[in-house]
Amino acid sequence: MLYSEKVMDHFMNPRNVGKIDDADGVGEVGNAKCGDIMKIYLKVEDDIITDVKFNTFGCASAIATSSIATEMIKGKPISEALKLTNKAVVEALDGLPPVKIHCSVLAEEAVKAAVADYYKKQGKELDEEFFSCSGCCSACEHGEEHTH
Amino acid sequence: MLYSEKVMDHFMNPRNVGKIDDADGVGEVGNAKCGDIMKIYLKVEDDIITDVKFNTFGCASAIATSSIATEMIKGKPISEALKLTNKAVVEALDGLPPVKIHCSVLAEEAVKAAVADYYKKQGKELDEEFFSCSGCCSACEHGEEHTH
Amino acid sequence: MLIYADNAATTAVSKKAVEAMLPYFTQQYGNASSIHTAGQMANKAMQEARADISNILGCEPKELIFTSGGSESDNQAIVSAALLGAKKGKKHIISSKIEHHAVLHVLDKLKKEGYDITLLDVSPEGIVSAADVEAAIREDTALVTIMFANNEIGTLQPIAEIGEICKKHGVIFHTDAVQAVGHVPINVKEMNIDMLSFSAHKFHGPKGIGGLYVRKGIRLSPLIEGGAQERGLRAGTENVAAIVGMAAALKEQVENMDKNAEKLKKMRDRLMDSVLAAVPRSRVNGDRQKRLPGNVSFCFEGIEGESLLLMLDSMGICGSSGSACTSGSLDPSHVLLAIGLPHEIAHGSLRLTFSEYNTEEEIDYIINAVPKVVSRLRDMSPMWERIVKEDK
Amino acid sequence: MLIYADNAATTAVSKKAVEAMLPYFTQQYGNASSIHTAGQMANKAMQEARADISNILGCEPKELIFTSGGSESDNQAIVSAALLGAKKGKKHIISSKIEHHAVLHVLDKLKKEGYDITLLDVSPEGIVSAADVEAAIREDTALVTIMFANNEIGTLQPIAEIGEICKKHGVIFHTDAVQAVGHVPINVKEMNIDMLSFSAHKFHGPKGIGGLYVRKGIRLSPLIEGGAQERGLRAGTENVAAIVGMAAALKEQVENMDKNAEKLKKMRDRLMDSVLAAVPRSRVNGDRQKRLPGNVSFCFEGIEGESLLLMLDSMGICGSSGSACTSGSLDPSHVLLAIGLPHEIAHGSLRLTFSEYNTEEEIDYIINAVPKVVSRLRDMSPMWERIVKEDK
Ligand SMILES: Cc1ncc(COP(=O)(O)O)c(C=O)c1O
Ligand SMILES: Cc1ncc(COP(=O)(O)O)c(C=O)c1O
Repeated sequence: MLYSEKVMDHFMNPRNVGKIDDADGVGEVGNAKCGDIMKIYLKVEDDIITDVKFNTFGCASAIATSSIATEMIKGKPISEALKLTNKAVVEALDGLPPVKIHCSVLAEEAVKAAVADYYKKQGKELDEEFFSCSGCCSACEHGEEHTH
Repeated sequence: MLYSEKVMDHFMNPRNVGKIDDADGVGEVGNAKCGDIMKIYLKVEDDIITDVKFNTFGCASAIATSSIATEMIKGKPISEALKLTNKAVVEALDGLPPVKIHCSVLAEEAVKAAVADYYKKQGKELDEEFFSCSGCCSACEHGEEHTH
Repeated sequence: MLIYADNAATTAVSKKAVEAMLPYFTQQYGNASSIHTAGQMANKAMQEARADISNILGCEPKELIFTSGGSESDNQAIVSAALLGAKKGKKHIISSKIEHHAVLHVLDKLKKEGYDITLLDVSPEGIVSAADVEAAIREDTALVTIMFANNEIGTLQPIAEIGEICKKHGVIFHTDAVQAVGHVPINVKEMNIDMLSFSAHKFHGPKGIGGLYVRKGIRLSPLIEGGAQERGLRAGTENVAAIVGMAAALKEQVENMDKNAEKLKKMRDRLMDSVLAAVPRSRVNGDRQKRLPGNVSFCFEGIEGESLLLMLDSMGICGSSGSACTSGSLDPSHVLLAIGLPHEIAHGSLRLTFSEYNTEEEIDYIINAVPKVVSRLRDMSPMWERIVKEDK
Repeated sequence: MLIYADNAATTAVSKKAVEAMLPYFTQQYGNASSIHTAGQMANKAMQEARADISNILGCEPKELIFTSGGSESDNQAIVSAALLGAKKGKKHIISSKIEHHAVLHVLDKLKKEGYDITLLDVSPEGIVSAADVEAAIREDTALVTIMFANNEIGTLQPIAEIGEICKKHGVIFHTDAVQAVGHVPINVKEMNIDMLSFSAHKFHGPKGIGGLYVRKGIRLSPLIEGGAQERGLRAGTENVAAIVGMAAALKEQVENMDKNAEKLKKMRDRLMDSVLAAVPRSRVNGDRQKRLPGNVSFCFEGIEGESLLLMLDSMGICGSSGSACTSGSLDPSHVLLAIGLPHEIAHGSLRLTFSEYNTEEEIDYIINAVPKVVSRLRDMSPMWERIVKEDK
């Protein structure tokens, strides 16, 4: 099969779909031209992510990676969310087809973008290295680096 | 089917197979290298071919053309035998596959060679044009001309 | 419930075709090039199939060779014409932006080898203009290759017109008719087609077999060298069972062409109308009239095709997004871009293609399912959110 | 009575292979590149077949692509290696005089394109010498291509030895194993084979399907361009039914290989001995031991092969003379000439090739028929007359 059962489960029954109107941080990465946009909403209390929601335009693996990424950071301290790697996302989904790896990169970056937004709103500084490019497909200039 | 019924009949039940020990004319054309040799024996009385036999080494159509050629000249005047064309042989057999046309040329030439031998034995002159090359396959120098 | 609505990708083999093939596996399995009875029986069956198919296409049996399918036929036709052209110093080829990859990739390769390739634009309805073809023809044009019917959006091209133009200018005309043969009337002589490629599995024949018609007088170059099969133009032991199956399928298909087309057009038009009515910001791709009877192609804004497909699949509907052959690629279909759709809309495409095996009940089910799935995906799409906002 | 003794030309499809194929015509007919359930079911079946076959050959599934048969595989392997060589300025290819036309004709073409081709002689027993291969290797050698087993005289070549030599010299080694796969043990890794071609219809699989093993690290060039099937190395909708049938046939064949070989060798040797004893001036072509279990090849002086074949056919025996693929040609087999036979003897060849479907009773019948037919033809052969005269 093209996708693992885990991917199909998170695609067909995505966790944490939705919006948070009074979110403490919102991150959006990707673009319509590339065929995937991920938007992540965070609610943070005492540096703990108490709630997280996502909205995604994209393929099944874009939706599944968004879903699992939100699960992986929910209830976790912000510092841990920042350590979320695309590799961890792929592993949690029991793998992704090679052409779909970029979705996991996107998920990682969506989380980071949301955290960055939170930091910004809080007036905090953040390590530059975490936030490079939005990671996309070959249509973006930086795309290639992210699609492994 | 590769061969017409007529060809198969003359191949499986060749007419006039054999030799004539006291033949009035014997003609042999073709060569072993090319994969076909035809040998025709004539018995002639008052310029009429009273008997004819053949021996052939070659493919089914070589045997069939020999067989039908002997039938076509048996009981005929020598002058008519000389007019036997490979086209007539092909027609009498309801056609031959293109790669096998050369067999009919061979049959025509075998008849002519036998007649030539008869003329020679009789001390008669014969028109040169009837007796050019033995007609064979591409392995012979003159082959190509005869395989149409 | 499993609804197969991906007949442009491939079709089920018809019962008649399977039955026609069966004896050639275990009984009449001789090599069609062998001179013994077993071989000649196979040969006879193959020659009958060749006669049947050439009869349907309107050509001579000698003008038809069998290949392993549409891709091979396209490759051999185009490479042969290119080689013929090069001999006369003609290295210009005209094609269109909506061809199948089996054409476009060969043209890419020829481009690298120094050929000059003109890829014509198409109208927003997905149709090549015959006038454009004529305007593009040059002194050094070796070949015009324009598909008969597009595999994604189903549009029918003005093949007879293009054929006439090519004839007038003395340019070889090849058409990739893989989607058309068995589905719409074709006569190569009347349409002035010089070369035509087709593939059995698109008309209820088996996969792995196809053909290439080549007008007498045009010299093909073999793509596969070896034995003297197909008069030296295509080596390889003849695939007799598949050839016989292909002929049986095509005969059946052509006998029922009008009846099937009528049925399919009704289903097609109802599906298009119903979905367009039920789903806002949806569109049909390709001309509504000049299209294959069984082809429906939508774009839905704000969602992406693969997730749409997989959700429909979970409801028992097998469709496709773009063409099956481009799966594995992240780019949206080159065909949808060629008809002028922006990337973001081209991503949201859905192709549903039907055969006479489909039923009106299946259409009902699809008409019900598609709007639901589109809604569900739009509900979680930040792009849809934006579109809605901008609308207000 | 119909005795099929032309299994080197093609074989009957086994019952198991037919049964394995059937569901893929009318039920699991999806396009293996489609992402919906129907497609993925077909894809899974194809991947299982790939795993089974690569397991049997001793390679990774990724090292195996499916093609339309032996000819296509040979063409693609050789052209690919030639292109790879050319990139490094290596344009020398080593092969043998007894290869199949699917190899020789590609080499002819490459020769015209400026490649330097060395065709090695073979021994009178029809075997290539590994030492000759090594001696022929040069700095600029791009490829060695030597067949595993000869299709006419059945001789087995020293493939493992040649593989080792090629490995030592860093030269790509391709083997046309069309006659060998399923009949003799093969392991591409142990034998240091870089590329291997095979064709299903030679081992009771269907016609029109085959494969090409290519060692990881060697870059194939597509022969057929188009869709991304077979990782972009071979375009065209995957022939799932045939692929599944091929795997089923090969598994069955390999499971019974030892048993079949034993049975066939017994039949083969008895037939050879009996005919040699009964027919004066007859000979067996090719090494008596190092040959395919099912291959018998005779030459009978003074007669010609086609008439021999057709007379045997009229008695219900299907055999061949030379190879099936050269039918239509008037030249005697290049293989028989290569083992040193003069033309006149090479013309009188008879190839009888068996599979485990043949019976000892059939061998009895053939042993009885062949001498009769030979006598009948010799009786009317002026060449035989001469031979007999010269003998006296
Ligand atoms: C040794 C050899 N190579 C290649 C081929 C070609 O295989 P196919 O006819 O399946 O293309 C054959 C059989 O015809 C063969 O015997
Ligand atoms: C228009 C068109 N051309 C060519 C092909 C290639 O045909 P095949 O997959 O049979 O090689 C296809 C289908 O895949 C097609 O739709």
